[in-house]
Formats: sequence, structure tokens, C-alpha cells
Amino acid sequence: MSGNGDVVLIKDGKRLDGRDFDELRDIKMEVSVLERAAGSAYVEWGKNKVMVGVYGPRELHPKFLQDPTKAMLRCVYNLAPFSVDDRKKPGPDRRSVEISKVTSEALSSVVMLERFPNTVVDVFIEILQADAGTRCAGLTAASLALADAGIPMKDLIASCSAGKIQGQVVVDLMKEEDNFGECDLPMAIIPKKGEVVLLQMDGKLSRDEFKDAYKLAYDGCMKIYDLQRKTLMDSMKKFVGEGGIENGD
Amino acid sequence: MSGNGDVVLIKDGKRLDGRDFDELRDIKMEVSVLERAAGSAYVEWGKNKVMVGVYGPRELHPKFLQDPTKAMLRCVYNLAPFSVDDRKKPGPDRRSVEISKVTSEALSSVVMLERFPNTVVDVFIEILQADAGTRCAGLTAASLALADAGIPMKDLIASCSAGKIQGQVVVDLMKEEDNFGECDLPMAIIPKKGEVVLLQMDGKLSRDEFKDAYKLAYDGCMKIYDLQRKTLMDSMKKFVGEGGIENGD
Amino acid sequence: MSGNGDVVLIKDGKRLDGRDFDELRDIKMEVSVLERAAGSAYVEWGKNKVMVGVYGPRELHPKFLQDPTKAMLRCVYNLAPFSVDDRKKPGPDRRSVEISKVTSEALSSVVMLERFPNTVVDVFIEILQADAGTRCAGLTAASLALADAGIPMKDLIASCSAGKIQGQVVVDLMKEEDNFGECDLPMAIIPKKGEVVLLQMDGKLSRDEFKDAYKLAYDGCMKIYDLQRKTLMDSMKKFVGEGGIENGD
Amino acid sequence: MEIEGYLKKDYITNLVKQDKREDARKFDEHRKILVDNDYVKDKAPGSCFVQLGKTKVLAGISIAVGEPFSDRPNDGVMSTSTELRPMASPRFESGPPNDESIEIARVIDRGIREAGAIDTKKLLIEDNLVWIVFIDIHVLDHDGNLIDAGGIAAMSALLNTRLPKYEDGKIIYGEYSGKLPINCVPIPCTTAKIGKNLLVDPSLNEEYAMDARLTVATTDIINAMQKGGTGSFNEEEIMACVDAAFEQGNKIRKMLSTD
Amino acid sequence: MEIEGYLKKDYITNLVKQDKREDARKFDEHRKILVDNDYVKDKAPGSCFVQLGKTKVLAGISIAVGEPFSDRPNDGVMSTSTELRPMASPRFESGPPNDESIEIARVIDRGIREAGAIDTKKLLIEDNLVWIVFIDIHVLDHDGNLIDAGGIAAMSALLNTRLPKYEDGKIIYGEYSGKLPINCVPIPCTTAKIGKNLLVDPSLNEEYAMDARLTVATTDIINAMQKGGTGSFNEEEIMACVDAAFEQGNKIRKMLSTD
Amino acid sequence: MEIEGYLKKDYITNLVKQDKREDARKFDEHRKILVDNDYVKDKAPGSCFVQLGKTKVLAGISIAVGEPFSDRPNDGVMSTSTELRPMASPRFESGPPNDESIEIARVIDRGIREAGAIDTKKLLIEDNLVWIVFIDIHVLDHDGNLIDAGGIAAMSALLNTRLPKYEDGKIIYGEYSGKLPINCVPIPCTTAKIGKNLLVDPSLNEEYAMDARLTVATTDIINAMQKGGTGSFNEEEIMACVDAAFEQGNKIRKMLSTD
Repeated sequence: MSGNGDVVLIKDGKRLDGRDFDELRDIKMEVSVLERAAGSAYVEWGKNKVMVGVYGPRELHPKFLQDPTKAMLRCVYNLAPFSVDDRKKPGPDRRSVEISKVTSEALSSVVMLERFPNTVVDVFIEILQADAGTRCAGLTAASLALADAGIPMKDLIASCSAGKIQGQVVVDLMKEEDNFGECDLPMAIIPKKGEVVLLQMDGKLSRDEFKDAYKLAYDGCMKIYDLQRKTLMDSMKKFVGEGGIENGD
Repeated sequence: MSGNGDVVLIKDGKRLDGRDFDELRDIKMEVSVLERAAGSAYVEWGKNKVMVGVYGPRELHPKFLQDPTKAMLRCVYNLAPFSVDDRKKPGPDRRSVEISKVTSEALSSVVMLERFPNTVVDVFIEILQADAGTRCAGLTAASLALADAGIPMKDLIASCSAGKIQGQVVVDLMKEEDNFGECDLPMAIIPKKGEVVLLQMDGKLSRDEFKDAYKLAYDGCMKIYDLQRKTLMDSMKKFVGEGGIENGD
Repeated sequence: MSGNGDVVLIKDGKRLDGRDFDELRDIKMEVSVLERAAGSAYVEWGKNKVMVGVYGPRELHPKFLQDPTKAMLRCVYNLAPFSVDDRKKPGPDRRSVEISKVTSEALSSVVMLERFPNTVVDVFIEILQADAGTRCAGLTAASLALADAGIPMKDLIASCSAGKIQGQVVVDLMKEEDNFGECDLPMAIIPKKGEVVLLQMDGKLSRDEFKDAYKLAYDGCMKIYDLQRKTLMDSMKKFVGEGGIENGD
Repeated sequence: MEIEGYLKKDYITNLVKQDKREDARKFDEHRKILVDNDYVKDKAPGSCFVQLGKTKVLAGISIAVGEPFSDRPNDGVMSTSTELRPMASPRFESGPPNDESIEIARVIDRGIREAGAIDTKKLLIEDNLVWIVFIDIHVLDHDGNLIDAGGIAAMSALLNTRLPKYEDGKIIYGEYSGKLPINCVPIPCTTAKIGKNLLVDPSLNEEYAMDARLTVATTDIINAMQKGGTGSFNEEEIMACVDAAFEQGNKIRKMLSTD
Repeated sequence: MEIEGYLKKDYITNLVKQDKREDARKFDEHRKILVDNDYVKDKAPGSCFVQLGKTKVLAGISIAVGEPFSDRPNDGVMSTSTELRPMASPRFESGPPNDESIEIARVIDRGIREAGAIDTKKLLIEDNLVWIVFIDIHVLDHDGNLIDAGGIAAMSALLNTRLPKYEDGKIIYGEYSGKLPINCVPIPCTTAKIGKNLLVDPSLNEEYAMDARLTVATTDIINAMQKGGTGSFNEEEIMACVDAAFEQGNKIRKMLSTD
Repeated sequence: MEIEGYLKKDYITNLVKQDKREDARKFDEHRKILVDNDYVKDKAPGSCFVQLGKTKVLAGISIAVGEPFSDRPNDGVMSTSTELRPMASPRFESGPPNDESIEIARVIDRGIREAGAIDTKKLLIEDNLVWIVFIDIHVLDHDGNLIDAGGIAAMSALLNTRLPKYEDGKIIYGEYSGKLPINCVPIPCTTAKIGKNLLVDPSLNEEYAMDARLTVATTDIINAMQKGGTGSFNEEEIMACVDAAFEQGNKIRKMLSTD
């Protein structure tokens, strides 16, 4: 968040890529894209390309990590070296470790982990091309991949960010907006419950601006939720027809 | 030990900080300074600030490390990044690893490890501000923290260094003396037994000078021992009143 | 393989060190050179100096790595820091990891691993001086060390390289030939069976040149095999006299 | 969570249901905060030892010189690390930073960085040479809410940090050329959710019992937020956390001073 | 080898004895190859997504500038890495490269490097400054023969790689000054030995059953070879692998094109 | 300590009580020392293979050029590492240096460094460029007392080390410009305490049985000391170790020579 005032991000009431303030980028979702993984999903979100593979529930090693009351949900968020302009050295950096942690906590809020004691559910998120908003795209895809794997969940997790550019609160920042804007606020919700499971923010927002940004991000999440359900309907008629996504309340 | 002859370390028979050759720096000791640790101590020794926390005896993992005849005593000596002029990168370096090893061996000589088979006693030494003699300060504090934790010992360990500056053998080097002096000789003893459990030396000492330095360091250790006992008396009347520190012979 | 045409590697039909195209460097072999290891060997091959120590079969930790149907053969190939002109930083690099892998696979083809389930046989190869062809020398020595340890094998492994310099296919490249030649082709065989267990190649070879190089390397391996058997005969009369090297067919 | 955690969780959950906290605090109060500036003044140009209840952390500032980032050639650099020293908790282990310590460091860093607390534009020494400010947060005793304790310690240390003298391409240790330029004082405030209740500044036992937490770092605006834990918040709860952060931020800011 | 491997091994071994493959392929055929160039075109100057049967790999090229190696002061630099991402197989773990991924990367690297596929002599920018070409092979779905899949992906990505613009000592991302100069197109071909049979392009199940494998990377000559596994080959078998490699290399080379 | 250690400990302890050693040595004698200089002469500018009884170590010297430390701008640099290669003992494992190998390297280093054995003042090449001397001690066969074996090997290798030729900013490998300047020859001597007895140069079995050890490195004065083990020494014992060190140091020093 540099808040660099010299870079024009809004022109004639439109954003650089022609979007309205409350308009998401183009989004494409697909499930069952991998052979080996128990469940998988692919999400294209603007220029972001994200693939997720899920394994488990499977035995957790070493044994002393096992929890007899529930499964562990373990998440690895990884940026491919070629996914960004300046090659990223392979291996986890501090940013990836933090995103893996908050993503894992968000997913844990809906997965019925208590059904699979002593096991682990592994969620592997690969960012193949990155253009701002990768954690939201990754979480959205991870949620689809868990459903694709048939792992019981109370609901899907839907994720979207809001932010502020040139004093204007907008939804779903792309790269230039993220680089030169004044704030980024990624969010994820449990749509049925209407509650927030991921919320991070950095930049500058007044209390009122925060309320506006919150609403934009929330509404964005709900649009994502619709796309997620449609994707699961379309591609997995059989799974959804059997009532696949469990109702947790 | 540069033995740089250009730097004046003795003037009018006194050292840079006004001390006599056989005079220790100001020392402050305190125990039970931490909430979570089983035992703890804080030692201020000149400009050195050292905190020690002790945990255990507790189960040792992984299991193949367990010794059915006795507890393991494990020591971690750590320099805080801000404890020295030039920021120290976090994590153990070779010097810290060596100090941890000799400290652990010195403490093992008095802790009744054979009473707690298969367990580990962990001693964590944090150097918060460093000004020469940190291993002696750390060992002195570690010994207090073990007593504070109520872990049975045959005696305390008392530690002090001697050295040589401008040809003169002196006790307890401070930073400038360590940097520009000709020798450093850290020592630790079991006071009741009068035997040495830590002894290191680097620099230049003739056989006779070594005998002098040995005596100065030994006498320094005995002064430290008095302060340690006073500290335990003062602050832990109850503990000492019950005969806490066991008599090992 | 630079294939640098400016460097003269052949003069008057002879190589830089006076060798014919099908001539090996001077080779010295010895076994039982170490006290602690179960078996050991030393090979001097031109300027290469290689020492190998073997331990096992011994229990494999951690337990989940154990194979109830056979022993694991684990190989570590290590270049000493001082073995090359430009000091090699200690620790495995990518090249060493690859050589360890192919060496381990080659040795596994003859060691009767199925006789020692759940255990590990460790082969430690130390390159003390390196001058091209170290993997062949290491594998040759490892094979001797395994025999020296009395570990049952179907046959020895014999290893030798061929290559191409200034368009000429030759056997057993030394350092200058490796640096400025056009191809290196290390090979290892099971001599009795006449089959190849290690084969790597990099550079430029036509199909016909490959056939020539294959033959040179194969013949080189057979010469090595003779030396290996002689070494075992000479130094270990007792072992060989009892029929030590088992016949696997 | 170890056995202790399970037991404490039940205990705290029941207490909170009765609108009580184990230390008789109100739900919207921080524990007692003790601030000891220049704790390692003989070596570090800035430092602060903070006790937040029984939690103890020591923030130390180190200053070095180096190259700026290529996309900000005139700005100084800041870097924040947190070390969960093993003396602070039986659960902490020696070793490289894990996800817990990385999260704490990054949340504290974001509050300070995004508020522009350090005036990095004044840290240019000469062409392609800037001051680098290292913030190291050493956790010594863990009784909960390490983000607030660490964030307060870091900010108080920065407020009292001196810039070393720099002559002939070298730092002169122990001599100073002025103070580190500070623009504003962001303060993080963490609220825990236990059942339907929101509790500011959770103790360790309250952390065992919490479903989720929300940290909000404020100056006169919001500069950073971080939700943690596997539970969820509704909008009303989030706004309550934001309001608490402004209020507590103002109180705590008044406690910090420069010498 | 996990239980699955043992079961599949028996199944495949019996099938091969009857001269059959599980997917009804001939012994000397690769599985269907799908090549999708410029898969990450908005960020990477070159990339290619390859499906070899059900195996999926994505090769991405990154371009940087840096110093040449001191013994080749006028040549650009290439570097190849393979990451066996844990999503690709239940057997792969997060963490630094292991011997398996290192071997794959090094065999692919040797084929490309020794053939002189990249014209490194044209990668000098100015005195002591050259282009550095990073080839990163990301394995996403492992159904066998990662060397061939990765080698084809890497080579196809290189064929379509653009060189970034370089001005005033900086790379201008997203703008390009031309294409990466390519001399030739080496293709690796891996043959598995199961019993006495040789099978080109083994699937994962066939890899469970194989005694040994031999990879041969060819242009119009042989540029790299690598034998793997604990089994052995005789001379006749090796020549059969070489001949298959020339034949398959020619076929696959025709599938690759520049845009 | 493995089972073997326990058994050997009993055996040795009883032997020592009878004033005997397993190899019939006197208590104040080193085992037979074989010194083989220039063992890897084709690559290393200095090297020495030492057998101390059945213990075998190889010290190799590497020479590089680099910057001096900023606080000693005119002095060359030395660096000492020890690798306990896994072939040397069933107890040694592959991997980064552990506390045992670090201690050995640092004690050997201190002896050489503090005596000023290498004349580092003569290692300045030009402004801000000095020779860097790497001492790598490779332990190949561990039968006890690695400090003395390694220290003798290192010192003998240094005594016979040549300085490479340096021209046009590059080291010319294999050509030399002179000898490494050596001031004096520090020798470490390690004494083990078993019960009330002091034994110079403990074998591996004696190390199993020892309560403590004391290493003293001497020239004509003492340059380094290191006590190890969990036992303790009284003053009289320490002085006996010092005296033994002077005596053994003189004997061993005479065995070392330059070629």
C-alpha cells in the first residue's frame, strides 16, 4: 500500500480495466481438474490462476501430532516461481506462511473435522499466476476442492477483497490497484451464517470507510458463493444431487 | 584477544572503570522472575543482563533420546539480536552452540539427574545485553534458576572469569578488556568441592600467569557463590528454610 | 562438456598424459583401510583419491522407513572441501545428491538386500582428491568395501567411463579431458551378467560413436573388475578362500 | 492444545457466561501495562520492556546502514521479527520462526508500517544508502495477547530510539546523531470472542477458551486488522472490536512517552 | 513402495507378459501429449502446460539479468529446477528438493544444456552482464514419466519465450525485445524395462512394475542419458532405447512450434 | 552412550585402577603418531593425513582471496571446520555440524589463532584484499582424541602450505608464489580423568570411561584450554594437565617439519 498519489487509478468514474467500483473481475471456476488428488479445483480470477488439490482425511504422522478429538486441517499456500514478474525463489517465505495459517483457520470453521479424529486433511494451494487477490482466489478454490473431495462441510467458504484507491472504496483490487492503492482488505465468509472467518487489512481506512469496504467485500463474497454453487451444480450434478454439501445447523 | 598494545586499559593502578585488579563488577541477582517457567533467575553483572528459565524434569521427545538411567540436561544459550552493538542475526551460531554445550556439562555435574530417568531438564539462557563474561553470568543465573525450580542439586555452580590486560592478570573482564586484552579465562566451580567444572582459555599466558589467573577466577567464583546463597536466602526464605538445596555428599 | 576446440587434448595419437585412447589411468586399490567401519576400501585412480566405509546391516530409524521385505541401501557421496581447486562448501549439493542416488541404485542391483529385512546398509563415499571420474572410482571402491564387510552380493560392481575428445572416443577421461572434451559417459556393470547398472551421459555423440564409447567403457569396467578381484584375493585371502563373494544365479 | 488448555477452557467459558473474568477485569479493559524504556540502553539505540499483566516482552531496536529497496530508492527500511523464546512457554521450542511467531511479527509490522509511524523518508543518508531499522520482539513470558504486548513494546521502543552517528562509512556505536523520526503512534488492540462475548486483551487462559480473535491497529484511523482462530465474527461484533481498538488505542498512546 | 504400488506391480507385470498395456498402447508409443503454450503469459515470458496422458506439468520460464560465470564471461546462464508439488501425489511432501526431484531436474537440464538448445552466446547484454534463464518445472499431477513430461514442457516453453526489455539497468516487465534464441530442440524419451520387455513412456503403474528405466535425450545426436532403478540393461536393450528415443524425439519435435 | 560404551567403560575403569591402559601405554604418552604431509597435493595447497593410534584424520587447506574483516583491514583471515564424517563412527551422522564437531573445530582454531601461528599480517594482497585460509579437518576413523589428532594434522598441513599465484584478479590453481608464513607451532594435548587418574591422549574406549577431559594447547606458553565432560578437576590435576601439555607439545612439535 504505497498510496502513491501520482498514479491514476480512476478515470471517468471507471477503474483502469474499465470496471465499476463494485464490479468483480472475470472469474472462471472448475472442479475435478486433477487425477491423483482426492478433490481439486481450478479458479481463474482476472489474471490470477489458482489450482488446489486436497488429500485426506489420512493418517497423521508423526503420531504425537494426532488429535483424538478431531482431524487437523493443514494448508500450504505456494507461489510458483514464474507466477510473478520477478522470479520467486522456491520454498515458503513469511508471507506464504501467514496466508497458509489464516486460510487453514478459515477452512477449519466449516469442515467437520470432529468426524475424523487422529487424521489430517491436506489442502495444497498453488498460485500459478498472481495478480493481487490470490489468497481470496486460493480460499475460494480450496473450498471447492474440499467439496469435490466429498469432505463433509457445514457450508462453503467464499472469499473476496475490497480496498481503497484514490480515496474511493472499491471491490476486488487488481495488481496496479494493490500496488498504488491506499488499502487492501481481504475477507472470507460462511455465506449461510453471514459471518466472517478471514479478515485482514492493511493501509488507511477511517471507521466509515471501513464500513463501506466491509459491505463491498461481503457482497463480493456472496457473488463468489453463487459462482461456487453454480460450478458445483454444473460439474458435479451427481454429487450435489445426492445432497452432497451437508447442512451443518 | 587482540592484545592490541595501543589501547590503554590500566591507568594509575586502576582499570578503565575504576576497579582494582581483583574486583568484580557490580552484580545484582534475582530469582522467580518469570511466571510460566518452573524456575527462573535474572542476573545483572556490569552491563550484562541475563535471564534464565528452567522447565522440567519433563518427558523427553523423541523417545529414542531417552536415557533410562538418568535425565538429560539440555541448555540453550542465546544472544538476543539487540544485545550487542552490531545486530546479531537470530538463531544459534557456532559460538552459542559451544557455550550451550560447556554450560550444560557444567550444570550436569551437580544436578541429580539420576533421580529422573527418561526425562529432560531444559535450561534456557537469554542474554538480553552483552558486555563480556556472558557465559559466566548465564551459568551463575542458570544455577539459581535450577534452585528456584526446586530441582535437587548437590551444590550450586558459581562462575567467574579472569584474564590478562597489559601484562596484568585481573578478574572479571568487561568488554573493552575482552576486546583489547591478551587473555580470557572463564571458569566455573562446585564451591563445596572446590573443583572446576568449566574451564576455557584463549590468549597468551605463561604457566605462572595461569596459576595467578586461576586463583583470581577461583576467588571470584567464591564471591559469586556468596551472592547466590544470599539471593536464595533473601528471596526464597521458605524454600531454603525447608532445606531446599540438598547436600550431596 | 564445453567441446572447446581451442584446447589440444590429443597430440601424435596420444592423450595429454601420454595414454592411448583405450588406456586407463594408473589405479591402486586397497581394502580394510578403516578400523571402525564394518568394511572399507581405498582407491587411487589417476589423481583421484577415494575412501569408502560401509556400516550395516543395522537397524533403520525412523521405523516407518523400514521395509519388511528387504534392507535399504543408502549411499552418501561426498566431496571433501579441499578435494577440488576451488574450495567446496561442506554439505551435499545437487550433483552429490544425484550421484548418491544412482550409485545407491547400482549397488542395490547386486547386494542381497532381501536377506536383511527392516535394516539399512550404509555406504559412505569420501572423495579426498577429485580429478574426473570420481563417481566411477567411488562405485568401484564401494563395491570392494561391501565385499570387505562380508555383505552377501551376487557379484561386484565395476565402473569406468568413456568419452569423446576432439572427435575421438576414448576411455577414462581425466580432468582436462572432462573440462574441454565433448562427452562424458560413466558406466557401471555387473561383470558376470554383462549388464549395465549405471549409465549416464552428457555431451554430443552420434549413434555410432555411442556404440564405440559403450564398448570402451565396458572393456574398462572389465579391467577394473580384474583389479578388484585381484585386490580382494591379495588382501583378503581368507575371505575369498571361503568362497566369500556369493554366486547369485 | 495440551490437557491444561482443555481444563482452562472449560473454566473460562463458564466464568465468561457469568460475565466474569478470572482477574476481575471488565470485558473492555486491558490488563495493567508496565512500560520500561531503554531496558538495554548500553547496547541498543532503542528498547522497551513491557509487562501486560503477567506477559513479558522485550522489544529491541537495532540500526544498520544499507541499500534501499530499488522501488523506493529514497526511503529507509524497517524489518520486524518476533522470537517466541522457549523460556516463555512450555509449548515454545527453539528453532526458526514458526507460523505463530511469523503471524505476530507481521501483524505488528503492518500496524507500524501502514500508519507510516517511522518517517522513512528522513532515513536517507546519501545516494543509495539508508538507515535500516530492525525491530526485534523477544517474548520472555507468555500469559496471552502477544500481539498487543509486542506492538506496544515495539512502538514505545521506537519512540525512544536514537540514530547512531555515522562517519567515514562506519557506524560509531554508542554515539548518536539524533532521534529516530516518528510520525504517529499506532497501537494494536486484540479482542477475543468467547461464546457470544467479546473480551479485550485475552489472557492465556482466555486464549484457550476463545473461538476467534480480532486485532485492530489504529492511529486516528484503522491501519491494520487481523482475524485469527477458527471461529467467526458477525458485522456487529467486528464494529465493536473496531470501536474498542480506537478507545484502548487512545488510552495506551497516552501512557507512552519519549524521554 | 506403498501397498498400492505392490498391487499395481503385480497387475502390470502380468499384463506386460501378455504383451499388453493398461491403456492399450503399443510398447513403443508415448501417451497422448497435449501442449498448451503461454499458459501464464501475463507474468512469465515463457510457459507451457503439458499433459502426458494424465500426468500434468507446467514449465515456467523466468528471465533475470546477472553476472556470467567467470569461466564463460560472454555466455548467458541457464538453471533448471523441478518441484514435485504435494498436490501431484500423496507421496510428495512439501519441503526442499529431494533426490527424486533433483534427478529429474538435472536430467532435463543436461538434455537442454548439452545440445546447446539455448544460444547462450547471444545472451550477453553488456560487459559482465548477461541474461539468466530460469526453467521451473512444476509437477501438478503425477501419473508417471515426469522426465519426459517435464522435458517436453520445458523445451516448448523455451521455444516460445520472449526476452524482456532492459533499459537503464532495469527489466521492464511485460515489455519484450525479441525472442529467446533457440538452436535446436532436444527431446527426452524414457523407456522402462519390465521383465524382458521395453515400454516407452511408463505410466505411474508401470513405474511401480519396472526394474529399470533409461532416458535418452536426442536432437539429431544423443545429448544426454540417464539410467534409473535397481535393475540392469544389456547392450541390445540399450540400443533399442536409443533407437526409440530418436524415433519418438522426431515425432514429438514436430508437435512443438513457436507462435 | 550405546551398549558398547557401557561395557567398555567398565573394562577400562577396572584396567586404570590397576594402573594399566588397554594398549600398554604409560599414562603420560600419546599413541604412535604417523604424519603424511601433502596427502592431496594435486588439489590442495596444503594437507596432512594423521594417524594417532587408530584414529585417522585428514586436514586440508584451501586458499581463497576476499575482503578482510573491517576491524582488521590489513590481516588475512583463517577459518576452521571439522567434519565428523559418518564413515568414522557408527555414531556420526550426515548433516550439518553438531555441537561435538563445532567444539572440536573451535578448540583447534583457538590454539592456532591465539598463538598467532599464521602470520596473518603478511596475508594482505592489496588494499581491501587478503588471503583467506580455510582449514578443513576431515575425520575418517574415530578411535578417540579427535582434538589432538585434528590439531596436529591442521598444524602440520599449515607448515607445508604454499600460497597460490594470484594474477589479474584470479588465483592460478596449481601454481604457487611462496609458502604460507608461519610464526610458531601450537600443539593441543588432551588429558582424560578416569577416577583419580589422569591419562594423556585417551582412546575411544578411554573416552567412554572418562569423567572429564582437559585440552591445553601450548607453544612456549599456554594459548588455549578447554575442559569437557560432566566431571570436575581440582587445581593440582589441572596443573598436571598443563605440565603434560608442555612436555607432549615439545615432543610432537619435533616430529613436524616443513618439506
